[in-house]
Amino acid sequence: MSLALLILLPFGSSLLLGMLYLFTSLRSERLYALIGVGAPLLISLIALWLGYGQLQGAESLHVSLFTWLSIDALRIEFALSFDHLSAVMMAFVSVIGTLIHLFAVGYMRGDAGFGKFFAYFNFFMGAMALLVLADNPIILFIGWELVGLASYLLIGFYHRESANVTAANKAFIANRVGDFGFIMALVLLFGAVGEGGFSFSAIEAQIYSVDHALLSLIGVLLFVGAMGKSAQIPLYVWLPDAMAGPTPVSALIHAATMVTAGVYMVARFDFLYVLIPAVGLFIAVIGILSALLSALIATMQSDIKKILAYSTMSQLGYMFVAVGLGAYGAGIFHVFTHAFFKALLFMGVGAVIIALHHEQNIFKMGGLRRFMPLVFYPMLIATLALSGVAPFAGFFSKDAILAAAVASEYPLFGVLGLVVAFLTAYYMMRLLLLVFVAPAKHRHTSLHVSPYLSLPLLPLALGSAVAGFWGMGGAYGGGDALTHFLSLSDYAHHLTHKSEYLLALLSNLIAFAGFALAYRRFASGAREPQPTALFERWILERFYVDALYHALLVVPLRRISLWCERIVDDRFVDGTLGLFSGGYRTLATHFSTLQNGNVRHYALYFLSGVSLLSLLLLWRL
Amino acid sequence: MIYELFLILPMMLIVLGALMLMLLSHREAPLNRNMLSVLILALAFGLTLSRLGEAHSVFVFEAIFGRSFIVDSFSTLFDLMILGGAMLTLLINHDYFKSRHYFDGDFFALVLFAVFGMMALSHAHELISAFISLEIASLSIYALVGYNSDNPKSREAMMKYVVLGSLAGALFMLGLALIYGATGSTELGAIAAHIAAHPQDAHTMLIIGGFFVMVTLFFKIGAVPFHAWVVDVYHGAPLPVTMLMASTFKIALFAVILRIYLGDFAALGDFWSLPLQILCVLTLIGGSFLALSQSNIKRMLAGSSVVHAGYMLIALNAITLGNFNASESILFYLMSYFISSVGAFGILSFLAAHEHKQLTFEDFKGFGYSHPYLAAMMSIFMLSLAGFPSTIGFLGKFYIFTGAIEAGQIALAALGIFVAFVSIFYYFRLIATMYFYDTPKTEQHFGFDTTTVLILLMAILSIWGGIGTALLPYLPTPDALIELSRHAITSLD
Amino acid sequence: MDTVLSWIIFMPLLGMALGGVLRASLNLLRLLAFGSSLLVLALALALAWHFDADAGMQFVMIAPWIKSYGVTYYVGVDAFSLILVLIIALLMPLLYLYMYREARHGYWYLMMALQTGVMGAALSLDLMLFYLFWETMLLPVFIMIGRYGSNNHPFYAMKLLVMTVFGSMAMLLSILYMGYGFYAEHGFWSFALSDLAQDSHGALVAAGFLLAFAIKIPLPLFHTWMAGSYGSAPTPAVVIMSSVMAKLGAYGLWRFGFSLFEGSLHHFEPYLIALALFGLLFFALHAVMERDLRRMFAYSSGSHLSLIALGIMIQNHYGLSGALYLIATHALASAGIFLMIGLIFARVRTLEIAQLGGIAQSAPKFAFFFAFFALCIAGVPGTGGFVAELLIIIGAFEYGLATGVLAATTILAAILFIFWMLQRVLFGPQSRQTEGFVDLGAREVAMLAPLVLLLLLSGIAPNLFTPLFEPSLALMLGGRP
Amino acid sequence: MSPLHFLLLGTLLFGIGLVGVIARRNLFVVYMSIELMLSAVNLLLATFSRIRGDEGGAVLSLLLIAVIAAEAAIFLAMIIALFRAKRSIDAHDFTQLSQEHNA
Repeated sequence: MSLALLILLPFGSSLLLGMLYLFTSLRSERLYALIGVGAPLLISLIALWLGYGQLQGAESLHVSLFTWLSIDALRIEFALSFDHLSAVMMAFVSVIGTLIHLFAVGYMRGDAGFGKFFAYFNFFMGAMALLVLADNPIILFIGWELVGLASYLLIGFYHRESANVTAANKAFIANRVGDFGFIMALVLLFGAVGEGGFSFSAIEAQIYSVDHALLSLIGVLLFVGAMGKSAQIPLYVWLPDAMAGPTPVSALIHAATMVTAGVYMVARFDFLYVLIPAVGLFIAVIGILSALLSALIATMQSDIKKILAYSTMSQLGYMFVAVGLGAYGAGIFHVFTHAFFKALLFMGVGAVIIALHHEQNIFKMGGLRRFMPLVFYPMLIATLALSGVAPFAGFFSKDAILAAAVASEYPLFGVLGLVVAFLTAYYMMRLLLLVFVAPAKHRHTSLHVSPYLSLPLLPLALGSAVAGFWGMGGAYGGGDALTHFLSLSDYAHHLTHKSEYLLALLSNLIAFAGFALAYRRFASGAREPQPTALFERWILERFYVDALYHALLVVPLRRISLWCERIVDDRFVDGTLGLFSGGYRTLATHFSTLQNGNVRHYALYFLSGVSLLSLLLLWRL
Repeated sequence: MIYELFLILPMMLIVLGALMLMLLSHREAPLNRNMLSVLILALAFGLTLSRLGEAHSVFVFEAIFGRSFIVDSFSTLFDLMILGGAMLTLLINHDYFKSRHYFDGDFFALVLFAVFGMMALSHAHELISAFISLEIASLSIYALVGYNSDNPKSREAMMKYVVLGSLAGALFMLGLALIYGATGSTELGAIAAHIAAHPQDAHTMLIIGGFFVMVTLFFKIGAVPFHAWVVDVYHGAPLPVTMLMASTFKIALFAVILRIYLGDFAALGDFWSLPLQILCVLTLIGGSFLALSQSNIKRMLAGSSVVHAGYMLIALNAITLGNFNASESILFYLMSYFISSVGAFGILSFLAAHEHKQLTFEDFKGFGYSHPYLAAMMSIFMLSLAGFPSTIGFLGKFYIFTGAIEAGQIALAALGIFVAFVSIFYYFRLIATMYFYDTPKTEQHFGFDTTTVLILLMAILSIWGGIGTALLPYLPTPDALIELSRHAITSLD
Repeated sequence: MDTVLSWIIFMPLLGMALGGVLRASLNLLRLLAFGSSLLVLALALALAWHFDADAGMQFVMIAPWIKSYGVTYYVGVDAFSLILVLIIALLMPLLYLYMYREARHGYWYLMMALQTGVMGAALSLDLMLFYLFWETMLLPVFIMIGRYGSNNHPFYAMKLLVMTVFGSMAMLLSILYMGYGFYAEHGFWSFALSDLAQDSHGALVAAGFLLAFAIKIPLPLFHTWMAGSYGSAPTPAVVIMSSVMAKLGAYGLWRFGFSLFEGSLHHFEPYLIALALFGLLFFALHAVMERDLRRMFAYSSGSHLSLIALGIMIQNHYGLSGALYLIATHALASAGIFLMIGLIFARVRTLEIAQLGGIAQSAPKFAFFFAFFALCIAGVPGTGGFVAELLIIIGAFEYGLATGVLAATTILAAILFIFWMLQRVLFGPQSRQTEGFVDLGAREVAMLAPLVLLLLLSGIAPNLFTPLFEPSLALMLGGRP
Repeated sequence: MSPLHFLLLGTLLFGIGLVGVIARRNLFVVYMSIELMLSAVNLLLATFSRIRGDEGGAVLSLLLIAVIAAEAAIFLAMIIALFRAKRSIDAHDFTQLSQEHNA
């Protein structure tokens, strides 16, 4: 029942908020905030309590609420399960979610859509909970799509600006393209094993009977879904644009939780991917390429949120490298730590944006450290964590991934991973320096930061600092506690302790190299980059991928659409019909001109008819 | 003797009535001649009605006339239809007669003579008597068509009808002569006997003669390519006359056609079917061509009457191929066509009486709003003529097509259905015109008078004939009509 | 009890006749319309309550009509027709609610006549009776488009009429031919479905029926009447056309395709499936650049109807149940969206998408409902549309891999245009026309809320509804090889 | 002079009449052509009667003459009426009812 509450509470409060907003004239922010923050607070308490139970070794929970659908062999229970994986996910989603809700109270203050925002936000929490708790792929897919819907609604929250809505559309469409693959994978999977039940455990039990080629296809298609949701090549284009939404949205959905759903899903299907390492390799390749690409782009961006967005995408790439190479524990570990520091970064950035009245260009900022230390120091911690500086949270998780990569048959992943780490350190420090350290461009007189905005940063800063210890590898005296707790079917190789130390040293050095480079270039301020080199321009223009998509997909689509109307409908179908009806009418007109009023002609028709017919008769005789 | 006299009493009544009206024609008597003629027709109708349902087949005054006149249940049914049709035609034009000055006693006398001719036609059991009856009817109608001699259109219509009609009459006589030459008799029974007695013969002369006779009859019903007069004459004739021609006269013509086909030429069916099929195709398509391209409602209805003749030719063709059931479908179709066309013409006449319109499609714009009730009824008649289900016209077509399929004529049935589809264009054009356009005119009051009540009756009959079911006890269903027809047909065997 | 179906069919006609005889005032007319439709709704709900999902035809009533040709008044209900009956019964009161302020008497009369027509077509089991209703239901729509429509409406009314009548004429020929075939075989006439289903019928006969249904549904290449008539018809007519009449086409495909042409349908199967798959994307592509909102959703309907046709034609359990489910949910969703489009038109007098925009700013309730229906059409989970699409995709994959992949594009089809449309209609800056767009009133919310609730319920707990038809499907599919 | 010759003559006359109806514009001549056809038929009837040795045919022709007379009356009356109105009995002058004037 408590599991059901995890879903019912946020959905219920979302419904309540929505009804209040739509059908009453009640606009008390306090009421909306109370309901809106209360629900996630409650579920995080429940989740933590349940998660604690799991830590203590309780049986994983399964509850079937009702039969969702039962057609022939397709029997889908509306069932939830709370095992170790969902416990980890649920715990950090709900806790970080609650903090961001709290943050949003400050961020959204005074907005006319305050109530609507929390309705959407709670809706997202419900959908995310559904995704995480789902006991079978269909219910998971429902949650999966609903988080996408929530994301769409929230990106387009400021819908007065058409560009925001375009971004929202882009997000939903890219997600839907991924879902196209996802649902095909599910249906194929159902076709293969569905007869014997379709819950995850039932699938796992039968998975060995599935043909390998089909299994690979399913694996790839599932990953296509993850590409959309987790912004990997080639479906990543929506994520930077998604920053059009309010910053809490970016923090919660497009950094900490929803975008990691792809990783979660792959981990959820670990029993499947274990059987098809080739597909895993494909995932890892996509992951590392995405990481590299986005890290490169991030180094040239000037929009503060977009830098973080590309950074998110880059980190997601890491995670996919991990799960692709079979280090599921490491992947989820990074999901877990990343949630803390990335949420923190976004919230900090949100506070900055609010303070600067919605200025988002880092080159127009500067010197904010003095004004908002409560924002700066947490962000510094988060930056260090993200850059993988020991002993912050990111170090351990990233190190686990790099170790798995180096130990794999393809150490190139490790090398590229280090390159990405360097770029990460560089662009993060660049951001931090330009915003907080570099000389201010304007004179700020008073920059007020509401406690709603700054206080939630502190627990997250703490998390960014220490969350890594939970999953600390054996080399550092930890016991891979998280990985063991998750007990996923890891098959990644392990490094010796010695090489692991070497790797850690190397990665820290690289991070500091990145910091140093950034410091040299940006510590004393810089102007917006004017790209000179071809490569730089490419990076700045994000490799022209958006333009390419527009030219290859959108334009032909519109052409075809017009073509359907003008050629197929008007010329072909109606043209053919018109030919017949017009022909008939023309014949009719010609026939009627015989009706010229002259009686002698009439007699002629008469008699020619008679003679022709009598000739026919005579011939027949 | 007395019994036989009783049998022909209705016809005698009509003739006497006609003569009486002629005598009264030049009196300035304050006499409603229309009602008088209706009364006479009603009397005859009543007398005939009393015989409905009893099976009989009597050659009247065989000693004098030979076997040239027969009174049987077939002719009784047709008499009823003709009398009823004429009666309704006169009644429904009540307003129209009052609105035009030229309808004097002679007009009604001529109508009665025409009716007499038609009745005689349905009784004719001999080609000469058939011809004479036909001429009586035709000559009266010639005169009626040109009755309004002040109207150039009316005169011209008469001219065309007379010239072409006489030409057709000459062909009939030629055919008659040839048949006489071949068989030595013109009595239908004797001809049939002759065919039966000489099964090996080619019967060339007989077939050619019969063909000429049929051509004349097809001319009168307006089959393509003998149709050219139809549109012009229907257009030029005064409305009541058009109605008479389109409905009642056609009924009488089919009486004699059926009698000839079912009795006489049945044995020669093989020869008939091919020319008949050609005629059928030509008539259906040509008729739809004609109807499609008209902008005057009267001409459109005239064109479409050609199509309706085509439908009945489908059934006739089925008969020649041995499906004698199809004759019932012709009877039913005649009734259904009669009901809906009289209704439609009735509305035209009502309008002509009250508004002196040209009666083009343009004139009907917004009719649905100036005359909502009449427009609704007009729509019903159009639907019925188009053969839309839930109207009597649909059942008529249903029987015809089923009969054709039964006779193996699927192609003809398909063509018929196709032409019915084409007819959507011109019938629904009128409905569309009535309802889809606004009119500056305000809604006219719908009052009950003879004309409107009869139009309403026709509308109700159209619907009842289409959907009247056995669910409503005590009401006869369309089945009753078909039973009646079947009963009548049996007397021909 | 056996007359209940007749009451359901003829109640509105009775109301109409009463109104005509009494020369009803507007208020009385409204009362008659609401009264008859609510009675029908009550009867339909009672029918559903007493419906036995495990039995076949129920509440059958047979009465002779044209004895000489064995034509009967023969009605009955099974799971499939029950769904249609419920949809019609539910939609009519909502439509009356929509046209509550309608002052033109003819409108009310036509709607009542229309209800009888569609209901009759959904329930008749005699082919001639079916044909009768099938044709007559067209008439009120024809007049409504021609009379109360907009945008070149007389032309489109005629086009609709001509194209659909062409199809039904082909069907008539087939019916007559089958009737005669039965007569030749058994020596007596009958047009009852159950009788005719005993014989096997050739492909040409089936073609007549298929043509009629393909035009009515419409499948691509038979569709050119659709956008125009939807675009120019008044809203209630559009709702009936898309939610009921088009579904009746699919119903016909099922009802007659499977019973009469079991042997010959396979000749057409690949073509129909190809056509349906083509239509799925073709109509969606069509909608992308459509400038008129109503025409856009006409194409959207077309896309979904192709999916329904696909579900029916693949003839397996999932496909059929998905098609049934989609029929119901799409009927509700498209009714909702077309009603709302009607509301837009009533408020701003234009449906040109370029002239709309920013509605969400001043009308949040409107935006919510509109977006909800649009998302439902896009098949977002949580709404019934998703369940149906999922089932059809499963069925299509069971039929064949390629079919499955193409069917799954339905996930993509709707998003091609729906989100861009939402952007241009609801969001962005307000246009001159939409400035001060009035939000939904209580009556309008009452009209849309039942649709929303049902759609949500059908998405969240589809198992509440599927047991209604699931057993009879199993029965039907169990009976075939 | 065998009866066959009379048959041929009758047919010929009928044919001449037919051609006359189509070829001549003057309505009076048209009328005369039709009369010619009718008379030809009468001749045929009489001949057939002779061939078959049966008076029936001759009687028939008498009956037909009566019909022809009635037709003549209406035809002539019509011609007079037409001439009075238009001072012409040319068939080509009467084409008001036609597709072109369709209104």
